[in-house]
Amino acid sequence: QTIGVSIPAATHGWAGGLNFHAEATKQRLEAANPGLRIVLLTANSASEQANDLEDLLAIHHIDALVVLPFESAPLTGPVRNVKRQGVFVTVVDRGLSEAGIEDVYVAGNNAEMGRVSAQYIKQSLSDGGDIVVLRGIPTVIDEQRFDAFMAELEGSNIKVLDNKYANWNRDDGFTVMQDFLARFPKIDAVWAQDDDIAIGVIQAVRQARRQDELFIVGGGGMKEIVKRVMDGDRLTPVDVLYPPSMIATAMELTALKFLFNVPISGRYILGSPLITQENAAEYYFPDSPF
Amino acid sequence: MSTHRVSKSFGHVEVLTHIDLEIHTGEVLAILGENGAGKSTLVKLLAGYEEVSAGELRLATADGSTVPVASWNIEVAEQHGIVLIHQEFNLAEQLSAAENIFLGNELKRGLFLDQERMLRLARKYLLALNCQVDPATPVSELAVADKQMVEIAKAYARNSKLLILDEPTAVLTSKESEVLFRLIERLKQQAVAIIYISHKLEEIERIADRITILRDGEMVGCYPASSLSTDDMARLMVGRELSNLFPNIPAPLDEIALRVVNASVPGLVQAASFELRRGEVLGFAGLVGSGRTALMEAIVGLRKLTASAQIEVAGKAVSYPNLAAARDDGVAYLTKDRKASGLLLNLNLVFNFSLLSLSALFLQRKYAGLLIDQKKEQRAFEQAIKTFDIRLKDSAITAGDLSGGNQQKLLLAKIMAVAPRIIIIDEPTRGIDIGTKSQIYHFIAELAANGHSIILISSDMMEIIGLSHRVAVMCRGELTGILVDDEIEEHEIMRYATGLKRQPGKNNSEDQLCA
Amino acid sequence: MPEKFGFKLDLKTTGPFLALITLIIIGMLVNDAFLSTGNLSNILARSSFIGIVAIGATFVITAGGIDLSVGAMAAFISGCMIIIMNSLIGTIESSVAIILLAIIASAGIGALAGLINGILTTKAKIEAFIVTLGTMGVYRSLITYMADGGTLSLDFSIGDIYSEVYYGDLLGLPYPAWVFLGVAIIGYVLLNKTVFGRHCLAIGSNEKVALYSAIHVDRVKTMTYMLQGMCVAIATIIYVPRLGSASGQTGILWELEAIAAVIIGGTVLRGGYGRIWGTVVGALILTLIGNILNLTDAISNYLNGAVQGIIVIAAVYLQRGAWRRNKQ
Amino acid sequence: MPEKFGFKLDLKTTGPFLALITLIIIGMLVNDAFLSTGNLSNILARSSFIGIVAIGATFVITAGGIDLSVGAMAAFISGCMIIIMNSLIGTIESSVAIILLAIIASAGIGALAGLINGILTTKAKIEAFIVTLGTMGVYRSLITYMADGGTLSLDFSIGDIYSEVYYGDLLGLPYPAWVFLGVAIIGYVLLNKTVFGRHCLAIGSNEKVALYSAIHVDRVKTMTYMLQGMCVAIATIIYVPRLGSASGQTGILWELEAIAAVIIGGTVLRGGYGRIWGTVVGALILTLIGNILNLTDAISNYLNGAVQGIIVIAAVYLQRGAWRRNKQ
Ligand SMILES: Nc1ncnc2c1ncn2[C@@H]1O[C@H](COP(=O)(O)OP(=O)(O)OP(=O)(O)O)[C@@H](O)[C@H]1O
Ligand SMILES: Nc1ncnc2c1ncn2[C@@H]1O[C@H](COP(=O)(O)OP(=O)(O)OP(=O)(O)O)[C@@H](O)[C@H]1O
Ligand SMILES: [Mg+2]
Ligand SMILES: [Mg+2]
Repeated sequence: QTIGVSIPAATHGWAGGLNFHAEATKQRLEAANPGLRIVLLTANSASEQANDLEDLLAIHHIDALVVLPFESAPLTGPVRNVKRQGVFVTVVDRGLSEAGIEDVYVAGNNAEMGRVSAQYIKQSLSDGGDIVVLRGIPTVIDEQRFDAFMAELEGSNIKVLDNKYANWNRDDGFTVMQDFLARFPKIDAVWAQDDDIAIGVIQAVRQARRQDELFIVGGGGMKEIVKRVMDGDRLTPVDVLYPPSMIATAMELTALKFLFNVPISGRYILGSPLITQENAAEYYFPDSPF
Repeated sequence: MSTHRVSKSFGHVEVLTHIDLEIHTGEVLAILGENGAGKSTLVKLLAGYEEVSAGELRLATADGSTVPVASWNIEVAEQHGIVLIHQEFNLAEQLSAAENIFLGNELKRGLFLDQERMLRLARKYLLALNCQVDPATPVSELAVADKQMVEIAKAYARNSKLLILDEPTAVLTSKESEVLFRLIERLKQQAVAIIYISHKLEEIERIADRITILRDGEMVGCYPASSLSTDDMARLMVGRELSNLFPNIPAPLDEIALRVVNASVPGLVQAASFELRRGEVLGFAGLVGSGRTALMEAIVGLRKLTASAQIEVAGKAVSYPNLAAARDDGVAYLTKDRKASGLLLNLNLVFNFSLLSLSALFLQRKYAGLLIDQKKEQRAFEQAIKTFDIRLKDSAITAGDLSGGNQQKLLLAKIMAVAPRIIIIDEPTRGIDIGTKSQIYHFIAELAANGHSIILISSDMMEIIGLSHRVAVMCRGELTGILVDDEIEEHEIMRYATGLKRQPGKNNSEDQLCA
Repeated sequence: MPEKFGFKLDLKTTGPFLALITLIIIGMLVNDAFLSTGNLSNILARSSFIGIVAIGATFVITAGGIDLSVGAMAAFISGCMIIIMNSLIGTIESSVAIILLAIIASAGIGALAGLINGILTTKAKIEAFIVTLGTMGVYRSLITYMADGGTLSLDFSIGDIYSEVYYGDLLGLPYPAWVFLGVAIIGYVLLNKTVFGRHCLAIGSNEKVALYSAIHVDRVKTMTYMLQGMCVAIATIIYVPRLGSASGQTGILWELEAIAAVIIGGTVLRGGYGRIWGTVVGALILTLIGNILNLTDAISNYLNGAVQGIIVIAAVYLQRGAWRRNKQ
Repeated sequence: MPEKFGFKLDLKTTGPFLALITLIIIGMLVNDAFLSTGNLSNILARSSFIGIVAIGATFVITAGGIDLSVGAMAAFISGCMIIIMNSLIGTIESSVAIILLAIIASAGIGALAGLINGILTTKAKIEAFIVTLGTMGVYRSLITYMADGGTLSLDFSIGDIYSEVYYGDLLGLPYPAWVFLGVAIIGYVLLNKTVFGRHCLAIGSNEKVALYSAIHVDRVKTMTYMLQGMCVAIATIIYVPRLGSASGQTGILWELEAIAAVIIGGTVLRGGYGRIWGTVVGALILTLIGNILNLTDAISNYLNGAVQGIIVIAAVYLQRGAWRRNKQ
């Protein structure tokens, strides 16, 4: 039995976590099940991932596919092609733009992530306040998070001063935040959306010595940030989970289906819980790279 | 230094066979030979630019005997004081004259460059050569002749023991050459050995102590200079008697082929006016930088003319926006700088040959319709090889590997391939051997006789005098006079060229025509 | 002696092929499935994008220019095509007609984009590197803007029909491979058999000589950029049916891949020497490397890039025959 | 005549400054905060990375080469430094000593990486574009591998001390700006006042001439790559204390930015003409554009890239004075 796993390459922190969990799960599953072969391929772009899917079919003759699409729309067709060859398909995180292709869907909830972040900010700044938003890379994921975040804030007296792309990248987070700090004398909170960005934001805020006037909400569940939450850092009181370990869940589910013929199908949506000082220990994995 | 049975091959073509040569201190050894005889290749071997294929190089030791040198390359040669002035320019265009003069040999003060001293010395070296250029000027902005002077200065600055000059005077006027000869005299007295290559036989006669003659890669012999007349030299080189150098050209027709009125190029040429008849050879004389090239380039659309200029070709007013327009109208221009603007040195000969004619409208059916008919192109090229006597041992080489004179012939063939009615040739015989020169002169005569019109720019006074019906002279951007009949004589031309004399009415518009 | 000379010449043109064959042998050794028709036709279809773009780049580079905007341009043209097709759905009945219209529009946009690059380089006299770096930013932004930060998707009703262009085949060869072949043949004829190609070579070799040879230097250079634009358009035309969408991430780094394919193929980056068949082989080599890495999971995914880098260097080393030259 | 000539020369060197001043005026108009000392010192500190890398690139490009590996090399060296520092924590008492050791190692690795690029280009005679594209892949992969796909983080105990190097200032100017200035001065002297610089220019201008002038062409070229490597190392030394981390994302696209800075500054991509102060200004211009875009929300986020692209083209157009030349 061969399971093909196709995911984006480790080009930023969260994807690095994804790769780590995928590789670890592959080792674990293969060790435990001698008959099972898992081929793990990583791609740097949507079209490279489409190539990988073709190769998994043509060369590795996979029986099942676990795919975390680089982008939803462009990979819909290629995944459909795989499905048409009778392969069992598990889609992770980013839903395809056409319903009914996948057998199993395991995903975080981007909209919920935005919503939970907004709720926390609303609640913390009950008297209203000014916030800035640092976004990811212009993609659907970012759109979903951002739109839900803005929708949730609607009607509140929280004002979004500006939003800029920080490309899920520490350096850009740092630079954009430096400029926000130079531009806005009063910022009450920052939604960094992603923990890599948050790391950059923290440094910029500390450089400007304004750590006492604002707080930062990141996202993902990177160990550094979770640790800070756990330690009760005022600057990062919470984090919002978006676990890269969802790939492990998906691979395990798919393996179960094959090894024990457990009837598995449907949608497994992982929530995006708020990580607070109280529950942080549950989400802290010091050995993970993310 | 000496060579012993030295041979050189490129691929399977042997271009030098068993050459024995001896060079002594304080003498000038001239090397003579037709284009492609292997002169440049031989001196490149001596200077370590190329590796010897067979035979050996020997160096003189203190006790007067010679020892073979095992590994010979540019650096070793340089250490032994051997300096070559390459036939083709050997300067970095973006660097200044001074920077080029000291390139690879920079003067330092501590860790840093001593720029002031280098500038000062460079100016001194250049002045010693009577060259007025500012040593801080980038070489790319210098005129061809000045570039050559910079090269000579570069060699001079190196305190060489053996100085090799490969056709140094090809781009120089007689006056500038004279400066060089005086320099050579001085070096001789300082016990510097000199190898001198030139196609100008009078020069050889004047400065050489011994003459080695090469023919087709082989030694013809080595003679004391006093034993050979220029005619002997020519005969030994070419292997046959030469007929008269300058052919007779029939008188031009009355029909005016080209009329230029008030042509000015900002900063370079002021209000030049002249006309050219069918079947006429109009010489253009002047000192280096007198603006002849600028004027012609402007006429054919390579430079901008001022609005006041009027040009008529065959009675029709024209104004060429670019060279292609001029070419399609039957006006062609042969550049004097074959390396910078004449040939694509890294491409093959056929491509170079057909480059200008390929897209000419009236030639399209010949070999360049929708697709290039490469067979016809090849045939046209082979025809041109014969017509222009381009000597090559291997037609697969690139233009850059052609000998200097053969490059010039290829350039001429390239221009002639468009069959122009009016041909402007700028320094056409630069670096051409005496035999071929005569061929080219006959060729020009034939063109004129067939009703073509020719403008001949040349720094070779004999050439101008020998070929032209009339001679226009320019001085510092002004056309100072158009000489006819008996006026065409060296001293008279020089008087106009230096501005000592000018014809009345010249350079103040219309009334000057047909003086 | 004579043999050596002949051999050296040979190596210049056969070099890329040698590297290609070496890679194919490696592929065969690593996995039997490599030679399956399915895999081979995948490779051919895949390499066609970069290959077609690289054929355009061969002209630009041969004429002494460079174009960094091709990847962003591909994304932008994809976006335009999708918007055009989606918006025509109501108005025109036939899907095929809509697709044809979009294809024509695509070629036009490509030519126009190339024209802009060309004019900025030749008339405004700005370095090609800067011009195309700038237009790269512009096209990337425009597609992001058009997609509202997300992805533009082709309507399924058309997508299903259009996808035949990528997935269909003729005589066992996928359509994209046919298109690639066609573009390569046209490119070959254009570069080697026409006046235009000659002029590209001349300009890349020495612009001043070209000027003195009555060549319309600016016009020819602009035309190479237009040709590049149209090649990008053709690549887009077969790219859109594959993934049916366009976003700010489409075609990322195609510029580097295309230039790499051109240089691997033996064309000289400084201009004056171009080889279309070399470029085709270069594109195949690049695609093959990706494919071979997918044949095995012996190498950590993290190191894919390293292996890729080393193979590219090795391939060029092999084909340049530097080791031979150094020995003599 | 003489005046015209003088003016042309002037424009060539003052051009980049004109563009810079224009941008500064735009910045002032866009937002008052632009001129705050905080913002200005941010800009200076930020531009120092690209600036220092670009100074190295000025040498490589002046000598006719190109180096695409600098961004990946920066990431790799950052990673090495962090690993070295983290692993020394137990063994050496003083944090300052550890940091100094890492700095020395960084310079060594940079020089070595440059040496490899240089040798592959000069000895193996592989095009610089291919060599450095290859090593770019290699270094990117290595850092990803070293970080296990994630991020390497500097231990806090050292990070807190080291961070002074980025965040500290002297006479009101942040340290990175001082380093930038220092590297620029050294670079200027090296390029304009030493034999080495002269030889770089000569090689870029005409390699054959340089060879015939008995210049050690291969050695000088290799040294430009080593210099580039060391500049990358210096940039890394002030980069690491900023965020105390390194990942596969570090230094992405620095190569294009560095080359752009060099060309904006007036250095010619084909080699033979280099201007260190131009490069400094080029780096400042690039940083300024990003900063100005962050200071306003007048422009849709999606279009940032477009504005950036247009400004870069306009800046070069302005400084080349093409409009003047065209007029005459
Ligand atoms: N690199 C090369 N490869 C192949 N052939 C070459 C190469 N260099 C020179 N040749 C050939 O060697 C022959 C001798 O050339 P060389 O330049 O020595 O002639 P020359 O005597 O200097 O002629 P000229 O008077 O025209 O300068 C020519 O046929 C030339 O084409
Ligand atoms: N692009 C340029 N920049 C600066 N000076 C130039 C440029 N082009 C030409 N010149 C100068 O203009 C003057 C006229 O040049 P031109 O080549 O027309 O003289 P010429 O009389 O034809 O020279 P020759 O006698 O060598 O054929 C020369 O001093 C030359 O150095
Ligand atoms: Mg892959
Ligand atoms: Mg010669």
